[in-house]
Amino acid sequence: MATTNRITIDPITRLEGHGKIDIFLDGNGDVANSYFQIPELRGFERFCVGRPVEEMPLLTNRICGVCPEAHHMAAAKAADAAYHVDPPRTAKMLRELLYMGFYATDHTTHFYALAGPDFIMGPDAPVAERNILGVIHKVGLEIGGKVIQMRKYGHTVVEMIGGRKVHPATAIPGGITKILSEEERKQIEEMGHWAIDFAQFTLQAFKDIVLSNKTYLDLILGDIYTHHTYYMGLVDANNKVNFYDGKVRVVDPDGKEFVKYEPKDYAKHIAEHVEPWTYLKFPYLKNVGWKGFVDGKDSGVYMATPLSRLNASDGMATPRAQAAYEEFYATLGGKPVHQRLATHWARLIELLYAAEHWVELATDPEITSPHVHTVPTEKPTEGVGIVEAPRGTLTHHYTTDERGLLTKVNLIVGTTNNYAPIQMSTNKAARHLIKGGKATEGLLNMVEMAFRVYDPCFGCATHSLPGQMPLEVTIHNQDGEVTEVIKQFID
Amino acid sequence: MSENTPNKPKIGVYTCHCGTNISSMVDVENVRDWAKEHLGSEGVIVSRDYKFMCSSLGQELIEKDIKELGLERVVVAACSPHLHEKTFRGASERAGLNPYLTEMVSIREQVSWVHTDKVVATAKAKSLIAGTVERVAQNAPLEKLKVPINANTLVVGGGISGIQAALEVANAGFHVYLVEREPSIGGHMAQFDKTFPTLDCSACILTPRMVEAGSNPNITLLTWSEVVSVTGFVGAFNVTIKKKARFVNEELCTGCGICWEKCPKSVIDDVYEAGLGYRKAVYTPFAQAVPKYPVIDKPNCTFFQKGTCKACEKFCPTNAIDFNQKDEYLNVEVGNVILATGYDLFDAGRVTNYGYGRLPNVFTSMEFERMCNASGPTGGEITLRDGITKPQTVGIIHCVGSRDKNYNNYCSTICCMQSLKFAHLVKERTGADVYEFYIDMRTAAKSYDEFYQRVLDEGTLFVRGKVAEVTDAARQPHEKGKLIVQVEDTLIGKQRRIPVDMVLLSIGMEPRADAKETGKLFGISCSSDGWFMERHPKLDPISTMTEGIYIAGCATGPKDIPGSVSQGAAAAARVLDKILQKEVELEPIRASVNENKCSGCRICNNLCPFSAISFMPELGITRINPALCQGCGTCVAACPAGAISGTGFSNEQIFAQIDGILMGI
Amino acid sequence: MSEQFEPVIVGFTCNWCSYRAADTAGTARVKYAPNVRLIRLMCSGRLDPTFVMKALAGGADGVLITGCHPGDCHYIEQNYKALRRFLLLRRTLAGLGVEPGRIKLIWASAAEGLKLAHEINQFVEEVRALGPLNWPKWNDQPAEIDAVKEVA
Amino acid sequence: MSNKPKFAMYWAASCGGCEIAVLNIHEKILDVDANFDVVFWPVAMDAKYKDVEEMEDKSILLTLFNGSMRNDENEKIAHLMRRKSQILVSFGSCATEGCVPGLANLFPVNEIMDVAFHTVTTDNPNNILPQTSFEVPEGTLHLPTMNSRVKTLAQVVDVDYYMPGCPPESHQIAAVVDLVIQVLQGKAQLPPKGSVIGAGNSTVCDECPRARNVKMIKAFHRIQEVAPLDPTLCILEQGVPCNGPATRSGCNARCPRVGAQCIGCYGPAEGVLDYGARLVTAFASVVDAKEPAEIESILDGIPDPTGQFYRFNLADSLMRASTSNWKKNGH
Repeated sequence: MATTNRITIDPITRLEGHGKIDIFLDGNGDVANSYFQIPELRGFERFCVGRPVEEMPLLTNRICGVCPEAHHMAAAKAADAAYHVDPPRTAKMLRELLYMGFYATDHTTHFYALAGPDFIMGPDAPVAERNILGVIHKVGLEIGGKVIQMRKYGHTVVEMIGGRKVHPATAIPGGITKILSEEERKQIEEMGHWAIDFAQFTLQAFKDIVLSNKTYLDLILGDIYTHHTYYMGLVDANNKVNFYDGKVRVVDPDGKEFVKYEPKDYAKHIAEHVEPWTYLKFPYLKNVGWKGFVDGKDSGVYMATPLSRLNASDGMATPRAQAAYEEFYATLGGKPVHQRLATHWARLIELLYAAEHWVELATDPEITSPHVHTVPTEKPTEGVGIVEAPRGTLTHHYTTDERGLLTKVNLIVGTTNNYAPIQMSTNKAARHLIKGGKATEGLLNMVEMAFRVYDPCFGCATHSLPGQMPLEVTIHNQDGEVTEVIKQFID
Repeated sequence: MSENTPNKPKIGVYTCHCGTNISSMVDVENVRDWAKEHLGSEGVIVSRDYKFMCSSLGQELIEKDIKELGLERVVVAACSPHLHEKTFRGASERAGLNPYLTEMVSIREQVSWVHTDKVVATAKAKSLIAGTVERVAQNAPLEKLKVPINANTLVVGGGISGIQAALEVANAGFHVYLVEREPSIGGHMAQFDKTFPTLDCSACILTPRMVEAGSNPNITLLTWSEVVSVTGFVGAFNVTIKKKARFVNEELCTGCGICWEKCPKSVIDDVYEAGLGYRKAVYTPFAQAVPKYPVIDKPNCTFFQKGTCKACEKFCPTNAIDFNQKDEYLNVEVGNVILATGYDLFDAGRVTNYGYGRLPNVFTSMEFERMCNASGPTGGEITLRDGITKPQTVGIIHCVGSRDKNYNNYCSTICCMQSLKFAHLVKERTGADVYEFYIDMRTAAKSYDEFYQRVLDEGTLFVRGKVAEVTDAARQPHEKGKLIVQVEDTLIGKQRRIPVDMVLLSIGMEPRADAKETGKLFGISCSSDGWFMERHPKLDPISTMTEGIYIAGCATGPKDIPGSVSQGAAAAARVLDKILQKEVELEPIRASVNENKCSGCRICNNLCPFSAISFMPELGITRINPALCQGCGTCVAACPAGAISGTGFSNEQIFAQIDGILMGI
Repeated sequence: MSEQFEPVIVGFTCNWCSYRAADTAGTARVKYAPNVRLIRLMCSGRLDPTFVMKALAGGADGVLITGCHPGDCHYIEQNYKALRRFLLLRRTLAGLGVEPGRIKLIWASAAEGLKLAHEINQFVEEVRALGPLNWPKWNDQPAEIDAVKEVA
Repeated sequence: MSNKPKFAMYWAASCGGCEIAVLNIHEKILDVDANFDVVFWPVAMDAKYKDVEEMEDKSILLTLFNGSMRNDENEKIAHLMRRKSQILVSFGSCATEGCVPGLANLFPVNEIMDVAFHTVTTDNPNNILPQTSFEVPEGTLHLPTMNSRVKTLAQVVDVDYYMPGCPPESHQIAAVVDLVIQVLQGKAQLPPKGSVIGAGNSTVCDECPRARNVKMIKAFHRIQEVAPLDPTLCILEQGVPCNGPATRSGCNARCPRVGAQCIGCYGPAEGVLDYGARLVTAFASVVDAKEPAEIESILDGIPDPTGQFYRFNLADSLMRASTSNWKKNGH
């Protein structure tokens, strides 16, 4: 192996401009530093100014086609707040029901199509097999069918309530435009029961395949994938995980509550750091401060993922999910869990919660009530809306003139929260794995796994692109000739 | 001849010098060469100029090129299309090219006549031509629409002009509805005593025509009536006429006159007698009225006001009086309309310094006409207000309300002759001295000036100057009890005070107070002075911009009797021409819906004032009735789906024209 | 004269009133500014906002729209429809940075040649005061085809 | 590699919704797999840019290209895919008309940057902005350059077909997939170049079940002022500006069916030159007033006409961008 002074882990999508990593090596070919760049910006904060606030649920949908539902909800809540209007209970439930359908779909997709392969096929399996088809072959077509079914069901709920599978259209200031019919409700309830079974089955599969496998367990608990940071998540009145509503709770690396704030106060607690080499900002805890890309109590870096949501809460609001929650911490040695790979497990617990809550909402007697909107009576001013996107706490903050036209917009989107941790994880994995300028496919996959736990959605983050990010490692010798090219996936 | 550019139609550009009208301000040769060079790529294969394109030689030039060069489009840069579009489209048609593939560019009215810098004007002409060249390439061949003509005609206004028009049409064997607002036809002419310059008795020459009109089987006479609504279009107008209640049954009434003899209520006659005389509450305006049936003047009728009387009813030998009569609404279908709605007289009271209404012995021309009339209030005696005293001196003031920027800028054309007529009558009947106060004498018509000479010879005194004031404030003894006319005699350059016993104000003509409303009703417009507007002031003075609507008489501007009569006849000739063609050709400028693209959104449904647009519920689309569509294009511009297209002014044509006009920029 | 800015203005006139007003002005030899190039429509109601945008995007500094006086429309009331469109169009263009003063709607009857000339002179001065619009000619595809080679 | 015709799907500046919409054709995906050799599809498979570059020109039969042209790299790929593809489809609203991010053309690009990096939560005392080329201690880092304005795909390369929608509805995608497969099997003909596929040629009202009458509006309302709307009656008639009348059909009027106004994501109808102009004229046509003052006060009910009419279409409109965008960008 030739020694090199620079490795560019470069998405094939480089020319799409969807994120790339530069790893710089020192003289010994050890990692000197690494940079994760986000090369695009679409400027919603600017061009939404002047638009009517009620359009934000529709406009900000277009930030991300992977999680438009999250933006739709955050925007609607921010607009409610701007108008000082409290939607009727039914409206809130319909929004949340739509959101559960979305969560179930999104988490399923991630686990089976994106993360699953690593565990089900194994980190060393050839790239060709490490994909959804490989998974289906291994666990059986019947399950592959279930996975597709789950995605279909989730989207059906989104479409029924939101009007469209992608970019829903019904949430407005003061409520929602859709009134649910009894037939629709029945159908949604049935699909919900199926979803619960599916979620439980998936958790079981995870235990059977992953937790029972010593290698994987060691991997999960290994230091490479461990960071001691703050954790953020939305919690309800009982500090249980909530995706749609509640207060933002942050726990410190020891698991103690650091702060719990109302959405409207977010700016007192969150600030964003700027680096000139990327189009994306690095959020951090204002009251701890920015100390760079480092771990620990003194660094304002925090994480906002399924794992952080579990860490930041006291449990799940539904029985089956609560049981899984307890098992989770029992197995991994108590709260908080710092091992990033455990995020996959946490995600499945959230999947179960989403399915359970789905049924709870679908069976609420008021869900089909025609009272789905409260007409705002006050002049609009300013409002903040926060929901949990699958990839992190999503904050929309609007200021309007008296006609409700936006004068200021601030967005802190899911993945952005995790930009610093992602940068740190890459760096750490690289430092561990790349020595003497040696990079192999296997080790590269290990680096890749460091990313994947965050399920980084650069559609949101960069307002650029979501989904998978194929990687390519080019290894140059000192004369700059390419000696080896390794291509792989990162999502 | 440059070669034709592929996939562009072969276009010929013809630029007119119009003598020097265009060429003096537009470098025509330069334009010609430029068109050949710079528009060759746009399809122009020939560009010519000619002294008078509209001349037969000019037209032949085009026809020749169409035939020999196979031109597919023609652009003529000359005067306004409103003048010669027909001419040049006709020429194309003769040469076998669809007329609608020929367009005009107005480089005379819009360029040479209104600009002062030849370079700039030439540049503008080029840009307009470029626009039309691009546009014409997008023109599609069109066929004129033909609609049958209803042979019935509506004539509005029963003055001499309307009567003439009605008779001409009726005598040709076609039916006419003659609508008059007053109880009788006759109009102003019926009020006059004599007519200038012949001094015929006005009534004597008018009455026969009135009777003729009243008795002609082809004329339905609708007096005491008004048009209230008009829909449809040339060939097929639908007109609603309000027949005001006469309270006299026309079937039974013999016009014997007993009712007005017996009627106890006298009313000052402001209309026919110009306020000098009286009539009864049941009346015919004058003895020779046509029709002979009286009307009951409801506001002044004792029965209607107090609930008792009914004298007329009691004495009527034929029980023709019917107090329960109601207004009737008639619906008639006509193919053409002639508007001869006449004029109003200027209100002399507005010129306060002439003292009309304040100084008793100041009279208006119409008052004087009635005074002279044997059947008038004074039985033809010319007297002061007291009705006895004969005037020794009479002053006649011209241009009252006319040629005066405080009132009307225009000349009423008849006042000079009318004043001369008055001078003659005064001399003839009283021997009084007569002064004519004039600004200019305008006696420009057949044997008018001779009459002027005659009045001069009769010894009438002419003072050239605009009268400043008429007053009874005497300064010298000889002015006592007189009206003093204060005037600057511009011929001797002196201020003069001329004491007279009687002053006659020669008041001018004004458009009818409701001319604008009438115009709206029939869809025609009025000039800034308020007279109905001609299609062309010189070449088409009796047509309007609205097909099938013609105008005649003083409704189009001040005129004397011969003028009004000829216009009535001319309008009738136009109508007859239309009727005899049996069908009328309409410009094929119409909108149509592409039913595959129409979504039935119904945005356009409220846009058509001609109700050409209708929604087809079963099909969920909208359709346009081409017979009703007038081609305004409002729906074309409104359709959010771009499903409506309009011939003649299509998007493609206008887009191309915009591109062409801005080509150089 | 030569150094001052000469705005290019496209005018849309109705066939019955304002176009004939231009004829009237011509026949009366009324002199007015040469900056306006008229396009004849049958009625101001035919005015499609697209025409105005095309003119402005195509290099015009201003657009004049003329119709019959309210209530005087040859087609009874279509000029009101033109008025509504004009008002909404002006708001929309303002959002794109086009000063409201660059598009003007005026009423001129066939008889008002003088008025039309006066209005044209006034509008030319107003647009002159606003200065050139110079909307960019968006060099789409064709101009960028070379880029292909560069990429290749 | 098999000798099946090659298929590619690519995203430029987009949100990923188009990819999700394609995945949502579910089982139809298998037809694609059965009939095509999927050579390039970043979201679904390991995409090898170099392989694409090494392909023969025109060797890809069909490329669905979504996303707008926000920076120089987007354009480079657009040119590459054009070269390599026989049929290039402008897929979705971003590629076809700029979509919502096209509203960025209302502002100068540097302002977009300034605002994004000076929000209330941004800690940026030294005014740091991203640099296209930046020296870090270890070396130089590069970022792509943003275009001065958002462009559509067709403004950058020659496009064969257009498929509108944000995102295109899955049933329409499935229909197009079917069509192409039928063409491959010689059972169908391709539509003429430049056609819009996967959509209707009328407007949304055509597919909208709501009852419509002659429209006369005395006041426009914003949806939150009047919701919930009468579910049986035309939304515009209820005073809420609905873009349906001017927006191309094909989505089956999904939004109106759930009580929301159409926001216009399918763009203009067949043959329309400027989408916004159609809405200006449509909305003005239903205003029931004659006095300028009254008309103006009714129009006040549409607080953001420019945004309302060009929400998805600005980058493809006649004007393309606002003066503040292009003047600052040195035109």
